Amino acid sequence: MKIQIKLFAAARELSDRGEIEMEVDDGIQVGELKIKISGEYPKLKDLILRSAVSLNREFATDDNVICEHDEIALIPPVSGG
Amino acid sequence: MKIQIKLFAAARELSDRGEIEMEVDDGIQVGELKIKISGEYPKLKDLILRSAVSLNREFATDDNVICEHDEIALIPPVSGG
Amino acid sequence: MISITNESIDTLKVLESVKSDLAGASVLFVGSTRQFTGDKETVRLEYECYQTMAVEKIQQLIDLASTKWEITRCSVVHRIGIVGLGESSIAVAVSTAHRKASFEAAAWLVDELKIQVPIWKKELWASGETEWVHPSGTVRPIPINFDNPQEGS
Amino acid sequence: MISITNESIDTLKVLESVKSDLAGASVLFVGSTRQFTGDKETVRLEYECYQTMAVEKIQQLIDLASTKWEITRCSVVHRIGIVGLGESSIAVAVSTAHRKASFEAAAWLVDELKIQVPIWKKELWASGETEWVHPSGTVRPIPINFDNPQEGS
Repeated sequence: MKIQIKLFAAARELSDRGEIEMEVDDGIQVGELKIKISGEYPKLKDLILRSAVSLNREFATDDNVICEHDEIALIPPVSGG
Repeated sequence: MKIQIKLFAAARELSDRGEIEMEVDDGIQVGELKIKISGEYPKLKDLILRSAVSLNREFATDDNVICEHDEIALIPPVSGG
Repeated sequence: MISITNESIDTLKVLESVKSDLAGASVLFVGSTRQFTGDKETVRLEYECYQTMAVEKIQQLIDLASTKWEITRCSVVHRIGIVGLGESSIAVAVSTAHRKASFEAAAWLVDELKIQVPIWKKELWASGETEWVHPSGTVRPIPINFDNPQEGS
Repeated sequence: MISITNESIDTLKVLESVKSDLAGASVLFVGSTRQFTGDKETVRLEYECYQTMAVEKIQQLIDLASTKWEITRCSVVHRIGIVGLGESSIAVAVSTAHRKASFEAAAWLVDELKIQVPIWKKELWASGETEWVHPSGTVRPIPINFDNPQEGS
């Protein structure tokens, strides 16, 4: 299936884009996705190690399974306030 | 010596005046003054038991000696804020 | 800024009085007349103060707070006279480099002000009764031996 | 009121949004751009956010705070885009019946917001360098098992 992953802040700047698209296997888990992004976008690797992933605007754990129309984002450590 | 004592809040209302004047012995201490006021103004007695006295805008203890031109006030428990 | 005033409190002005490029955090506390205390209803409050002593005591509290926290700026304004429902009786603003200190210092100042500063509140209840609020216990003089200063953080 | 805005924050409006006759205490926290961090000088900040998730997360935090304290009203406003020196990036206001709860809830909301809400800050240093601020540690998801509610007081 084809998925889009939103990128913000340092992730957006390092990859020079606000969203990336990827072809992944059905049933892929969040942890596997992180590894896959790191492989295809080596510049993001260090940051991904410290980042969370959100599914449908809720923080996900590495064993959460991604579904086709999930809204997916990479969430670097936040620094609001 | 003759001294004036400022009264506030409930003390002012109970005695119906903002200041009282008293003739006291030289060297009178704060604790002695409280007893003397209670004697002359019985309506203030209960409140005086729970009140402080200030000398020159600073809280005094019962053994502080009152001097002739001290600014004296009876300070009921405060409730600002 | 320290002020005791008969006028309604301009809370924005109090907040802006502590602004500084050196401060990353400002906390403004506003106390206002609450309608209900348990099942008793308040119509309005009336405050009275011993003005000169109150101003000196507030300054002492700010000085003492400044030994406990690294305060950039600090303002205390207390209204006296009649204060209607929802109106503000007190505003305390503190700015500091980091937020923890501004929360702690503002809360401490309000707590101490309610113990140390000669200002008195009279309730007018909906029943028509009036009551000078005299919390239990006696007035506690300001401690002369300062606590060990805490680090502002 | 929850708002994420490109405009400068109207702090008075945030404070007034929590006014209520049921509240005796309001605490307003304002975070603003500080000039110095140690000996490093900031020229300006720039904030970016994941808008829809940020609003949902702030609402969750307010809901959670409302289980811990008896909150009368609560507002959170965060500015995004460029925020110059001394300008406000965040305003959090909480009103409660009694003051302790308003201080605690406001401090807790700011603490948690800085951990849970997808907003990011980029420093422009006087040296000309820019830096996305990524505090050590990873993003911590919001706890699903609520703590034992504390009494608002």
